[in-house]
Amino acid sequence: MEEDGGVTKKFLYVNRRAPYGSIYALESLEVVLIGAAFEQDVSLAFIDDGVYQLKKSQSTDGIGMKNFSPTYNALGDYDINKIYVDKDSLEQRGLTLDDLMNLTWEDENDNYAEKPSISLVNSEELAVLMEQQDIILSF
Amino acid sequence: MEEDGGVTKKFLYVNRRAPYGSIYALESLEVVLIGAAFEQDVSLAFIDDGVYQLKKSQSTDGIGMKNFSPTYNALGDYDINKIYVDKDSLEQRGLTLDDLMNLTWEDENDNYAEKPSISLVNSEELAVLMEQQDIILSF
Amino acid sequence: MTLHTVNKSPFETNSLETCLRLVRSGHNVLLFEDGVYGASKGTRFEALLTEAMQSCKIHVLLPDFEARGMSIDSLISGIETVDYAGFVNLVTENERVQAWL
Amino acid sequence: MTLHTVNKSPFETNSLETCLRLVRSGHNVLLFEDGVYGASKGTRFEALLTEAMQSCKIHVLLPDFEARGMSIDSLISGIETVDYAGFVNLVTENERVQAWL
Amino acid sequence: MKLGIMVSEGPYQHQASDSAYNFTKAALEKGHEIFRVFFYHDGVNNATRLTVPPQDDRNVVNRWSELAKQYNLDLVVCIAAAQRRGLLDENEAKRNGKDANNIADGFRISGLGQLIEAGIQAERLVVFGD
Amino acid sequence: MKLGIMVSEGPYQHQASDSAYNFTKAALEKGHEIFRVFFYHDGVNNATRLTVPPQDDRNVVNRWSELAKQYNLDLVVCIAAAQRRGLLDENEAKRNGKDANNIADGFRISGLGQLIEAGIQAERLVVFGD
Repeated sequence: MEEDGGVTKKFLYVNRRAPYGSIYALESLEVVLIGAAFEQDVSLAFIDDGVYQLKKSQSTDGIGMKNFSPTYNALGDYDINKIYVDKDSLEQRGLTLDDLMNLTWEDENDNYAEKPSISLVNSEELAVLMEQQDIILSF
Repeated sequence: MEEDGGVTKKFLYVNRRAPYGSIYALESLEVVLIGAAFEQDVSLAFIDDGVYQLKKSQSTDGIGMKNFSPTYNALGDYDINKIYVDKDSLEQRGLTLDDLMNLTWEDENDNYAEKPSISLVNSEELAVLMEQQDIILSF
Repeated sequence: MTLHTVNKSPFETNSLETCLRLVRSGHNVLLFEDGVYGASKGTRFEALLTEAMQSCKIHVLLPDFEARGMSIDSLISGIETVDYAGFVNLVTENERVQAWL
Repeated sequence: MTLHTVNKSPFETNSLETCLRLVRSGHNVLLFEDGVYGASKGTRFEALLTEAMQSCKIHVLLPDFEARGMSIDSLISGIETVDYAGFVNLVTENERVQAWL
Repeated sequence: MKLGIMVSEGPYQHQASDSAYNFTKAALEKGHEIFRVFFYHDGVNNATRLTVPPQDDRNVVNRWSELAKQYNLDLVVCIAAAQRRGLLDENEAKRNGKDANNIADGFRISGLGQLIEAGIQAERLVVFGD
Repeated sequence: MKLGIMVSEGPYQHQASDSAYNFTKAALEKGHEIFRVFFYHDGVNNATRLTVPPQDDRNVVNRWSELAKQYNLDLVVCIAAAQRRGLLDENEAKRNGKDANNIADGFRISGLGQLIEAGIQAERLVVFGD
């Protein structure tokens, strides 16, 4: 964006809440999508109950709320493909990568090959990642 | 109150949150005070971080919020003298009865003797108390 | 007989643990909203719930469980599912309701 | 160098524990709002904080600590107190701020 | 059976109001009587007529208003909590020198005594909060 | 130094707005620049002019308005979050066919891009929430 003088900063969105019980997951996703237009270096981290946001097979008909989980699939189209899931949090909850949605992006530098967006990270890797950021938005 | 046909029910107010971080402690106290006019059989339970509501020496000048802890001293004047503090919660927090405000009431059937309002209860006693209630209001 | 409702994830807050410490024999516990995460197999809360079920009944609000993508297959054995009508029945069949917020 | 802020009671939520799992050597942690309860001696969090202080600095916002009736005498040794001006300094002296809500 | 409901959180931020609505509706459909729904704490924010939720989402406030109309429900907003948070009816706005009010159809503002009364009159009281 | 602030909870219910205010005031008094205060989630409720808090309590909304006036602060309310929760200015009320608005002096409604911009322009961003 010209108004920002071409600055590129590293933005990390940290998600630690489950979806539906509160609105933080949904409104965090709204920031990420709007933020995509600003061409910053964006990463998402899912820690603690935040990992539930990426759970497969969400179906909200019974509670009368909008199922916003399909929107995570659109992140790849916005060039948001650095999605870090805390391995400890996932394991504590009895989940594996297979329980999460299969989020992908197309690598235009590799003949538009479809590649996975989610990386499982351990505590040390996550701590290093967080330390590399300029701005950390917590939801 | 005539409109309620002279019914007397056992009301228990359950407080599980610390003061100031959120408003539940204050607004719970406001219900208790208004409710006193209805001449019901009222008890208060303080469990988990709720025990911090009764901590001595609160001093809110530095945060610009109203210190409402002196209001607990007024409960005795409203004939609210059954205040149950969960012993486990208190001990987990490194606190003893001496760390809490000395809440009392005057027993008009005993020559207005000043008596303590707070009882420390163990899990079993608390569970029995809760089971004796008609209405449980959680804050 | 009391219906205890728990709407918080046991991974995030202590509500479920305090509820189960103070629940009495024959009581009912309903897990709903983010509380439903406690009903899944394979977590550190499974043993706690299984032990509680020796003397109490545990229920989970199915619409909340499904909303969060949790599958019936992953439900701890012995936990019963209810819909909102079943929630209403639990409220009327028990003598009081205690919310563990 | 990062400033981590924790505003939740460690008895109620897991924020402090996750923060301390992911904090790196040389970082700063500020306990404020209900987070200040973690700064008191004689609880199961004392050992956790004492261990964290081997490699990090822990601070507590004194106005929040005093509001809650907690006494300086009960502060875990090694934890430093700051006022709001000190909070501002922590923010500017660290390269980023991470809130553990 | 006669039931009372307390709602302690506002619309959208937490699921409490959704759960309370779904529960209340199910209870009414089963033929139970709802003595009163009492909105306390941030729950008072369920009563503002100024919300404009996204088209593809539920309208929490209208849903309560419509249920109130259909079943003649008593939706009561706590006056003390409402004043703190900026939820006013015409009278309250006038009394407090405010130039606007924001209460939605079907809600009324009253005192905390209405919550106690609900506890006394209803056979069960169910609390929905955070 | 240039700082950005995000406030995620409404007035009174949680301490977030109080903490953000005390922090912002301290930063300004130390000579720092506040690039923007962004109100998101229930934080938008800090911007209603209809609150009538008890006489012996602080007035959270007025305090923000006064600080904005004194220091020429940019207090921005997220439009999407505000619509969901019923916080409108005159334009928004008109655009959405609402008969009242409730925004307080010193606040303006704008998009989420203003939060990202605060992240880009400010040297530190501090989040206050629940």
